[in-house]
Amino acid sequence: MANSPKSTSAAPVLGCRAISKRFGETQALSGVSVDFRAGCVHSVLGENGSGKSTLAKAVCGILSVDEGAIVTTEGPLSSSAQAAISPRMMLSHGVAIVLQEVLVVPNRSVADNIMLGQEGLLRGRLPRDEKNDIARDILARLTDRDIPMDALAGGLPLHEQQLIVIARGFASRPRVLILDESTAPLDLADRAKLFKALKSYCAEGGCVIFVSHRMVEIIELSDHVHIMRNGHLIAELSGDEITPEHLLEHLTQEGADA
Amino acid sequence: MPDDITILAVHDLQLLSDSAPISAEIARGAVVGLAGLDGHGQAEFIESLSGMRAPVSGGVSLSHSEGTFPIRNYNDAAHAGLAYLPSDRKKNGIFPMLGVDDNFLLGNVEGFFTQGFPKGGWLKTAAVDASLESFRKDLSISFATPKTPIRNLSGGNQQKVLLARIMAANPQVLLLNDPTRGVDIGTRHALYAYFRRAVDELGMTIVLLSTELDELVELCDRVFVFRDHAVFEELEQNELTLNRLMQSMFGQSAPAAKQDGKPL
Amino acid sequence: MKSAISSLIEAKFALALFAVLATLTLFLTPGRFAPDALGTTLGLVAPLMLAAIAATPVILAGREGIDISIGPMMGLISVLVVKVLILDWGLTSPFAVIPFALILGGAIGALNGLLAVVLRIQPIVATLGTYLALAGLSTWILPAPKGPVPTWLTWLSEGGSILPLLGAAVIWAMVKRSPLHGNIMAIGGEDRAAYAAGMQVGLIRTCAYVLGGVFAGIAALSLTALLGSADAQVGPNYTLLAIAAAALGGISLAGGKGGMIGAALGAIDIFLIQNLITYMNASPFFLQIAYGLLLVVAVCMNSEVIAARLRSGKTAIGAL
Amino acid sequence: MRLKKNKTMVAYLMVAAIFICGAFGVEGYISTFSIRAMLVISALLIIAASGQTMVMLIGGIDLSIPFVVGFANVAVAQLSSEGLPFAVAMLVVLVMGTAVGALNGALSSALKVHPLIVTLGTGTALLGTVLLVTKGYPTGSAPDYISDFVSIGKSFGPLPVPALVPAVAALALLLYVVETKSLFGRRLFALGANPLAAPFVRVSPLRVWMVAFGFSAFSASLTGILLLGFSGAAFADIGRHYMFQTIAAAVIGGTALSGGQGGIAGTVAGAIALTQLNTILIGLGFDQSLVQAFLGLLIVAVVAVYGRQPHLRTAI
Repeated sequence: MANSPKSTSAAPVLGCRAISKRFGETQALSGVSVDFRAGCVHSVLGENGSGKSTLAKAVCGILSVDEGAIVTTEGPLSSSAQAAISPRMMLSHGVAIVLQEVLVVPNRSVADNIMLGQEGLLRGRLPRDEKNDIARDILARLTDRDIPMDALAGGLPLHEQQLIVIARGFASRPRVLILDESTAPLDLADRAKLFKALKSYCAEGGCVIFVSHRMVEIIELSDHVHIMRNGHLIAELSGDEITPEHLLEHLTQEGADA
Repeated sequence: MPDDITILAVHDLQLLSDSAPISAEIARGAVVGLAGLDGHGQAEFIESLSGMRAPVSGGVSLSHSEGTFPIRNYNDAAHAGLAYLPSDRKKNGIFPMLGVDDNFLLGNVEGFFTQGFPKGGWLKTAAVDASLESFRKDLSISFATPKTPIRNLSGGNQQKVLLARIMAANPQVLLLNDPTRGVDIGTRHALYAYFRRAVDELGMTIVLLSTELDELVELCDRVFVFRDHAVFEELEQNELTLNRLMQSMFGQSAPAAKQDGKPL
Repeated sequence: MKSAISSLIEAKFALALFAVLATLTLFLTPGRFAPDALGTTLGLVAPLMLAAIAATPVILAGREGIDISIGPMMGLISVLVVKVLILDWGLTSPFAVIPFALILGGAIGALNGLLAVVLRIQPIVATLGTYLALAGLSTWILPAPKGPVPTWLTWLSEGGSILPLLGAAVIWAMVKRSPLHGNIMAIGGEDRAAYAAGMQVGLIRTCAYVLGGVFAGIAALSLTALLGSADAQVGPNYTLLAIAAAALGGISLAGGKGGMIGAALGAIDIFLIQNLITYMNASPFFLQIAYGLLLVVAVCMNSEVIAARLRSGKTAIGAL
Repeated sequence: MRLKKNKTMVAYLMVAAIFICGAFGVEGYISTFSIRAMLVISALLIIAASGQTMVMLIGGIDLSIPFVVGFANVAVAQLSSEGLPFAVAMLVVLVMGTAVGALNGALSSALKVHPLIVTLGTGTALLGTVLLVTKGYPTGSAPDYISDFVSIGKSFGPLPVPALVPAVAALALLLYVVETKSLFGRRLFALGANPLAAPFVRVSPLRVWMVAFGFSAFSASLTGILLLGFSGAAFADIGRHYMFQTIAAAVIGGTALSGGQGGIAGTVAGAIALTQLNTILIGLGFDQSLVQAFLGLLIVAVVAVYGRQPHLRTAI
């Protein structure tokens, strides 16, 4: 619960300027502007369908936005860059995502899954032992479980697959790590260890965007909380303001209006 | 309010070969909740009730005015008067490129298609349109025309169409697997009101699995809390609070609370 | 080595079948395996093995990927090598012919990749279109079979028949030493994960088509060597055989599962059956029946449903 | 956008446009004989392609069609030449064909193996069996009533076309009604649109797959029998072109291989368009092989315009 009021002075490492996104008749995001800062855990809280996942997918490059701009440390992406946006492009700006759905490549080893995308297209294959060592180190930060590096990922239980997928997020050494509802299958011990890892990652200057609807986790982890409803960003709380009462107040108050 | 007549009976149902058997009797007109941390067996339990999953041992039966029906598979369940709303709307619910009407009409094959051998199996378009229209009003579903592909609707409206689908057969028991996931709060309250009306006015019985604890507290007469693929605790309405539910889900039972021993 | 062994285990059905067929062949027609006939034997089976290998990378890359234009592609390359390169331009040197065939194969593969990946046409429809286009083009260019071919090329179906196979093996070994193999298997297994992890899914998939085309180029040379001429009508027959061999070799059409060794083994199995049935003097139609049934049995034996049922002993979902 | 929504309409507009091009560009194109011939050829293709369409609606594909066409062609001739009344021979062949089709559906659905491989295997085996029995030299021919039914020169009542053409029109209409207005039709589309959701509305995938593949083999068998009347003598390879033409007709008509979209109405247009194009190109003096190449490119172009798959990012 140590919500030291981390400064808003830290430089933003990622942001959105008035972004909007529409799917058919659904306005998933409307005019969302937000800055994510180095060294902080930013949580995005909201009901299901409030636009949190869409926001996460927009800033990590999976979705392109209809209006507005994504801002990286090098300034706003140009409109041509925005049209051709991809997770690969955002990774080059240091943004990695752990998706809501637990996606492992079933017939590849644990190490291959953790190091997915870390090798080049035609060159730069890592020898197996080296790959296993790197992957093992990353995973050891997240869990005390001993998951064999050569096991096929598809045969593991869901919570171990989830840990592999989170480890994959760390593998590219991102400046910003997005976790989209990524804690559901984890048990309490793994969850505690993960939170510790996230905090130490922030202490080293990383930025975490934690998308969730679990209030308890958000209160434990966050420096800033962004509350969403119906595609709008309706409130932002920082430091000591992050209490169950405040959060509930914002969630329900706006709900009555909508 | 629940009657004292049992409509749905669960006999020594085992979800895993090494998990404790579950027995329960659900009264007509009851709203029974299923809670638990993800992966503790509540999802498998509601799937077993629906006949979609074969339990390791034991079984389920439905009793009403027309007799007692063992539920061995999903077809049995539908014939006996059970209706199941699956949890993952996108994966197991909608037919994305088909119209709202097509997504709706397979819910009541007996009512929307002619029956009997020589002329059976043809669509009664007028009956479908009338029924869909009445559900559109009842549930205030918003869509342009019945032919609009369902993927163009918002999540809440898609869920309402799926609810209309299972309500169309006028079932005795509704099995709802996380019915408000991905649904905005306004729609959510409309759905709660609709569930209440289904129980109070239509005399239905509801089994509700939910990951939203407030929903269980608000709607249920009784909640089964699952741990390790068995019922860890049954909470009655008078002891149903957010805290109590949460404690129970994490495995802390409150022995004092069980003392009243009120019959169902 | 270790990965070769695990590939063999994946192709368990093809391997078991191979053991049975090889034993029968050794007893009944030992001549096939006599040292001095081995080159010719290999020359007979090499085009099918290479066609199966050519069909494999695209299937491995997933998303219902399949290249049914492999057969006509072999046909067109063969036709262009003989008609244009050798007869019209008089270039008969292996240093002209071999690069020409490989580059042409890669280019046609790239075209298929463009249609399936960039234009996002379902692979089976896209390659059906190129199947018809390539087959039509070959027949138009060369309505009747034409030869001859240089002696070094015919030698590739006799004493030197191992060389095209070795060439394919060397290319595949290079692919396996590079990250490309892992990349193809990863996008074949779960392309959404790969995409979110920043992998160039489209480019990798296109590479798989190009790779398949290069193998088809080698297959075309092997086929031209065997025929001693170019024949536009022969190529298209290889498509279905190649896909059958790959399926027999345990390569799942769902992607991400299987390897070259399985495909090659599947092709050898088909050849051995053909050989045995010919030896027994049975009707060629019997071969057709055996081959059809074998294909159905093989694909059923490789079914995940059966594997899962054998593992768990019972089904989880109550059937309707 | 509009174009995407009404692929069937586009297919019919294409038919009209091609007809106009042909009328102006090819001499004799609008002669009675030419139109009659195109109608008969289209009608035969429509029968075979109607089965392919139904299979594609549930996300399958049937590669056994050319083999089943050949099987029916040879088997019905052989059986009738051995003394079986032609009508009985026809019945036997249709039942056998349908049974093999149902087996295709059952294996693919129950074992979750790709129908491409299964249909290829069963088709090959089926044709091999009949060739083994006839030793590759089938005898027998079609009775007059079958020849009259399909022959281009015959007429049906006041219509200047053989009975085949109105019969196929009726068949297509019946299939259209089944697709849109019957329980089976709705289940077909539901299963194609989302196979994982179908069991929850009590659609049995196994049963639907068996019926659809059974129908596909039935329609292929029927085509094979009718082709005997068209060509006179039995020929095992007679169905060769139907492998790709059935798929092409369905695809041009707007039926997606991924299932849940399209239907017989589009396939009728697709088959007519294909037949017209073939006639025009040959009329313009193109070599048969170039016509084939052109049709290949056409399929790609048509699908590139309105049948593209969604980008991967939409699946996440």
